[in-house]
Amino acid sequence: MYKYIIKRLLLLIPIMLAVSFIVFFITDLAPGDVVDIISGTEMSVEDKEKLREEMGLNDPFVIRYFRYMSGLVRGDLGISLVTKKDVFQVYISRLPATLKLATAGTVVALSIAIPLGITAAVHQNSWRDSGSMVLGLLGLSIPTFWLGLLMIIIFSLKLGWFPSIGNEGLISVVLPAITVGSGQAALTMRTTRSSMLEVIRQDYLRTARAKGVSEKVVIRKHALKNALIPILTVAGNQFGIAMGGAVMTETVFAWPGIGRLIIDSINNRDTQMVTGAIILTTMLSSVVILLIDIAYAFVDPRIKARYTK
Amino acid sequence: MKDNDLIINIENLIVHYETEEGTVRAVNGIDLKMKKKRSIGLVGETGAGKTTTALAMLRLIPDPPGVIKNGVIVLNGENILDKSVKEMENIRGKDISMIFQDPMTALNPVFTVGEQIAESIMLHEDVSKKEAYERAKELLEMVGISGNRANEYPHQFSGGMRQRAIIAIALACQPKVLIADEPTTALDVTIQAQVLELINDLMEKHETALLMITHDLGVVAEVCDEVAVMYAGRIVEKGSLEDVFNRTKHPYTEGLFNSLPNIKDRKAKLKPIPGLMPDPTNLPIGCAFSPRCPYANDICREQKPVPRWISSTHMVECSAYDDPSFHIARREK
Amino acid sequence: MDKTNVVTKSSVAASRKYKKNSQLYEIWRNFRKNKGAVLGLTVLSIIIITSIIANFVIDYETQIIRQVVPERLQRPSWKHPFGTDQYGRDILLRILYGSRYSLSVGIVAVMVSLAIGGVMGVIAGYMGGIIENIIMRSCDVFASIPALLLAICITTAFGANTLILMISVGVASVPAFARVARAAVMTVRDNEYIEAARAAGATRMRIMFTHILPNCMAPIMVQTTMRVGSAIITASSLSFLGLGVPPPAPEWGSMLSEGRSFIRDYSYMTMFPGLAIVITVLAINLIGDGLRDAMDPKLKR
Amino acid sequence: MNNKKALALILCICLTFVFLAGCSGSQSTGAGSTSTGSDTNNLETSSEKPVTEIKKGVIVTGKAVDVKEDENTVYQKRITIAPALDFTSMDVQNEAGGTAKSVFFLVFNNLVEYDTMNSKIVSGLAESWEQISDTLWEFKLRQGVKFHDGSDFTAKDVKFTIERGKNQSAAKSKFNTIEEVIIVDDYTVQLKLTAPDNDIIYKLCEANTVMLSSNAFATLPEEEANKIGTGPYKYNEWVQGDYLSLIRFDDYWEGAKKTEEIVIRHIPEASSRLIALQTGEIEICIDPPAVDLHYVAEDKNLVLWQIPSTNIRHIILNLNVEPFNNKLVRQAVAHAINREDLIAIVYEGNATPHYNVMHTISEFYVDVDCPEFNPEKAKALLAEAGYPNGFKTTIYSSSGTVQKAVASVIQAQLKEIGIDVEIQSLETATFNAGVAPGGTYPIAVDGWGGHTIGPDNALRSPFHSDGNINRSNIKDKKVDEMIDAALSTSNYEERAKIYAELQQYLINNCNWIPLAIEQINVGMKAELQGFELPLGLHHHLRNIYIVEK
Repeated sequence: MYKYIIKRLLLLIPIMLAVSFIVFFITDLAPGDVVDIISGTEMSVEDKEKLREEMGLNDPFVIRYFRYMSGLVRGDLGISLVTKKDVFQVYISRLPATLKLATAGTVVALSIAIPLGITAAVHQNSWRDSGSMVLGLLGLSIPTFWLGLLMIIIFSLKLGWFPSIGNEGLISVVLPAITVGSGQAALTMRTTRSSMLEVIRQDYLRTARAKGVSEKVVIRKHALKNALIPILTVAGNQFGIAMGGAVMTETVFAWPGIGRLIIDSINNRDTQMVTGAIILTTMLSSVVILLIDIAYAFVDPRIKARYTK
Repeated sequence: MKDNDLIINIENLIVHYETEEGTVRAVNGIDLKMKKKRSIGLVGETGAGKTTTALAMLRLIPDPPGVIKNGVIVLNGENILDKSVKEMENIRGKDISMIFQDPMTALNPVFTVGEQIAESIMLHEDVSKKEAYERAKELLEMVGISGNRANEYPHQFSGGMRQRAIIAIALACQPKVLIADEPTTALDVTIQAQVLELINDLMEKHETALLMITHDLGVVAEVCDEVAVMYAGRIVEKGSLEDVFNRTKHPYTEGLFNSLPNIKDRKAKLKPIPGLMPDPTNLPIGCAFSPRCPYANDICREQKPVPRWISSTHMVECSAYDDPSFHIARREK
Repeated sequence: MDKTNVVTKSSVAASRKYKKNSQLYEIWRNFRKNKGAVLGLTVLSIIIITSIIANFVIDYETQIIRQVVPERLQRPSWKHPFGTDQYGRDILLRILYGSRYSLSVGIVAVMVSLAIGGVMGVIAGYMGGIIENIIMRSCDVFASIPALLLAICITTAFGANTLILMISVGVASVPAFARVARAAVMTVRDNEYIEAARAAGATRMRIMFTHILPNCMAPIMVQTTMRVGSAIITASSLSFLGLGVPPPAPEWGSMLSEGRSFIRDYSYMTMFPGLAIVITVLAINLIGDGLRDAMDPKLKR
Repeated sequence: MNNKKALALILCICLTFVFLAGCSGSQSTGAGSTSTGSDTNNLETSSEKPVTEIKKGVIVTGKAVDVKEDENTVYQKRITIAPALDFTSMDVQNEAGGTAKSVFFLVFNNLVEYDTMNSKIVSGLAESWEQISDTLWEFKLRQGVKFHDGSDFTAKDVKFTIERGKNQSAAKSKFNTIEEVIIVDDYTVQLKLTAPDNDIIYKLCEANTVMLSSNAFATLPEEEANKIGTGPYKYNEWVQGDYLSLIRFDDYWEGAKKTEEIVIRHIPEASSRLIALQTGEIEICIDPPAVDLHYVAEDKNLVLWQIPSTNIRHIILNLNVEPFNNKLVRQAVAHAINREDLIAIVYEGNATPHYNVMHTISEFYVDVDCPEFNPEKAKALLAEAGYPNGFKTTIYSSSGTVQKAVASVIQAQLKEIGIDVEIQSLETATFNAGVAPGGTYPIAVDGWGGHTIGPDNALRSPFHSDGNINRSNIKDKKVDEMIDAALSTSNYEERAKIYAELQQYLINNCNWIPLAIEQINVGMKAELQGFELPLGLHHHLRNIYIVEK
């Protein structure tokens, strides 16, 4: 088992290097640079050039990239060009909010997707099937910020049940989680449905029924545990995506997440922060996906056998 | 001949599957009686409705599209077709239980064998989880597998061992009736014999009634006291082992025996039954076997044959016997 | 001996029935069984038809982009069934006319990702070995970059016009396509008929594109329909960030994002474009699901 | 039968949406269709809240609650403010962002400060000051002023701040006319200028010219030293992109303030910002959505300030780009613009049309005759210039909602006279890079608020040949001479005459077409006391407090 984990972690390093190169290159490719942002209207043209010189922005791309890499190899992600704060510190300060939202979002997604997916599979091709599919797909089809704004207006302004902004305590994560989760629910639901459809025909369910097990338990316990692996894979991927991708929700709910940090840094052409944040996010989501892979062994003994052999 | 050891009485059972392509008439009115410690062999080609009959006894026919149109299945005095879902759940596994054909897929791969046996016990007797697990170990010993393998997973068992585990599950709560749906077809011959012998011993010990569903006449000869031959959803011949094997009456049963290789006469040509099983969505009028029956006459092709009792135990459903002098080629032994 | 020919006649009839059931007809028959999918198809065809008709019936200059200040921000009324936006333009006409933008963005973007991702996936799946590793690892790298970031960088680098928007949205989902294509090819690659073709001396390219590609069209097709929906959503998110289709084009995503600061008093301004996106994406996804069920043999009842 | 059910299900889903969105909008008793009148405040306030114009153009709807204070009143511990732009950096002599400047005003002091309520310069760390000669100013410093690190404020801090500021990007343009800082004694300092600079006193009360602690820069790393000031509040905690917390500096030289903590919370979405004010999660909301101002106006426990901003919204015509090097074409564009419609659409009527390059708050502002809205004349001019059936061009704007809306309106209005305009709305960095002097953008939507640092900066930066933001690339010797002359003459009337002539000349040149003076809208809780007018984009929030009981 550990040999497998080490191999997967080692594989992460080349991916990190590749990601850092591509992100550094793309952010650098975009027109304008960080001096255009921080100079505002009060700096003369010569001052801007002098500032660019100081920040080494005029050096050719290759030198700047190697300067960045020399820091990266030592684990130093450098400082943000705009706020002069250490990239790693800023990332860590924004990480708890993102993890909280990603987890809550995935929980919401699963709690919508799994029941809907099961009903759709159990009543295949009936109206319940397409009905639950429609409900599930609604989440994917509704633009996030529209749903977010509606949630705020109804549940925090009109009814006052939840705070509309910020990240204090658990109740503040409810509305953003529903907004993020309903978006993710569609994909998880479709995977649940297809993997349940495959499991439903298996003989061991008939054996269970012949033992006198009630239909509900046959589906919830016997069938679901077998169908769990594809669901876990999708949930894992979506957790990774939610880490960096919940920009819309974070903007509408003023949620201090990584998504907005990345988008703001791109707008500010803060290449240090953008590259650093994306590398860390990629690492974190790969670790999460690796944990999910390991979790397979606990769900399906046949997979565990493959590791130990 | 009602006596106290009659456990199950099936009368005029009709089961249809309503699909887009048409109504599949799987079972068209069968009668069957099962008595304590007695085993009946239900024989017939695939698609004759054997499994459907078994599933009907457990009310496990998938409701869309399957429908039990008619008939009665009486289990210790009550018609189980009227039972509620809850009551059926108590019956399954306690009064009637079933073994399936392919052991490789009949066990849940993500639960240990012990857990799957214990589950059956806990469902029907309120015992603690630990106690049930101990009982499961005993059951494994009973079917010839060492108890401490209870915490292993199905993929760690061979085919034969899995079938034994399944038998252990089925007999966990000493059911009155055990239905075995082609339990040995997927196993190779040596294991097949061990499993059949195991079933026989357990039948004796627990005085359970056995319904052995198979298309293998050899298995029937070895295990069953009585035989019922099914064709296109009807029992065409029923009787004791001697009645059916030695005093075969129905042309279809004769066809079955003719398609068996004769060990003594190596050079004998096999005489398979010509044609195909009739399409269950539009069964021929008259006797369902008439298109393939060498003795079929006009009456057979127009009228449904009526069941006729040759002796107190031997029944055959074939209009050819209206003519008393009629007999089939297979001579009585 | 009429018995024997009775038997042969019924079997002949049966086989004729099956010849007609070519694979496409079989898929259609299953597809028709899925209620949602049929509904999706009807809704989508209505939308496509309206977008074609709108092209002739509505005049772009006067009715879509002309600003009429006195008619600003009017609630839905008989004169303007969907109300007017902050420039006084009729929202219903803009939605009807705008359907072409959203649909074309969705379809072209998916074609882009199909072309790049699909081909990469097939090559990776079939070639195996180092080539597969390189392609799949680079897909992992691309997948780890948030799709929106990719789209933003390409859009800002090359300027925000509709074509660039479509390409950047397409490029963002290339990794997903590559993975699906590879998985589909892997399942097909080990079948006997591929060995047979190879044994018959067919070149790698011939095998790849004549034998393998048609057989794994099913999952790729399904992935395509799914992606059209999310492509439209990504395009509307880009408009939210100010990088979408440039005004005054009535693309639903930009109408939505322009109307967002009016959401409290003039919610109809965001609601109708939002609903239009929801219904279109819903229809496309339902069709996608229907296709997947129809094509996936295991899922047939 | 199943099909009907599926259809019914989907219909009911759509209906729930209509209901959800409907009820979110139903509460609107608000503005309905706005009249195109150009009065600055067209909010029909149904509630009986008073509407007062406390200063020229500044309209306050509602009133702060009356409070009685004595020694045992309890003040609310924390006040949360949500500005439109995020706080970006603590680098006080380099950072030019609006929110950052508001924070610097809380954490630091200037030698002299601008009292926005009475619009005059008042004493800051300098108790008194006088102009000894054209190029020599003397400041008497206040005694007993402490920095946050406990060190005393003396003349050497003034010398250190100015000398360091000379090569810091934002502070440089304010200190560049100071040749030398002479320390007379610990609490007296003289500034020797390179040339007469009438605006120096304005420059010294700007956010980037606040006094730093030389002791802090000697002992701490630059990033920490930048945090040390003499102001009423100290930096407490900063989670970038989430909130910045400032806590009270107890031995502030004017006496500790009443509010213990001020939090600047970043809420990027305007609608969410306003809702947070209505739900009470924040105390002050800056720039709520223009269309939702009536929510603040009608809410009895909220107060709305509508303040004319120092920012003039305008469009730039690039003289380096065909056909805008032709003056007739530029004048045609000027005649095509209908400012009333633009304000109705972009600002819901909450802005005032503006016809001059100078801002009304400047003392040298004069009324000029600006090309009036006359499409026919515009077409005639175009024909005369050789473009009878117009031409195609592109208008660039940043991705802000106001800028994009202005671009859309200009596009439509120019279309009326035959000029086909394509819109490119880009993010800030790309826009700034493209529009910088020497850029190639034919038309650009821009805003200029340099008037707070005196009249010279107001005109030099955008119009002098080597002005910092000469984005229309004007290279006019006559204009350069006038700008330099106005700066150096010490005679007030002479200076006024030059500026008047310059304004009329620039307006005729039409390279920089003014459109409107925007409004800074601030919603706040009625309980909030001590709110003051902002100077330009940065707010004066030192004296805000709320009485709890």
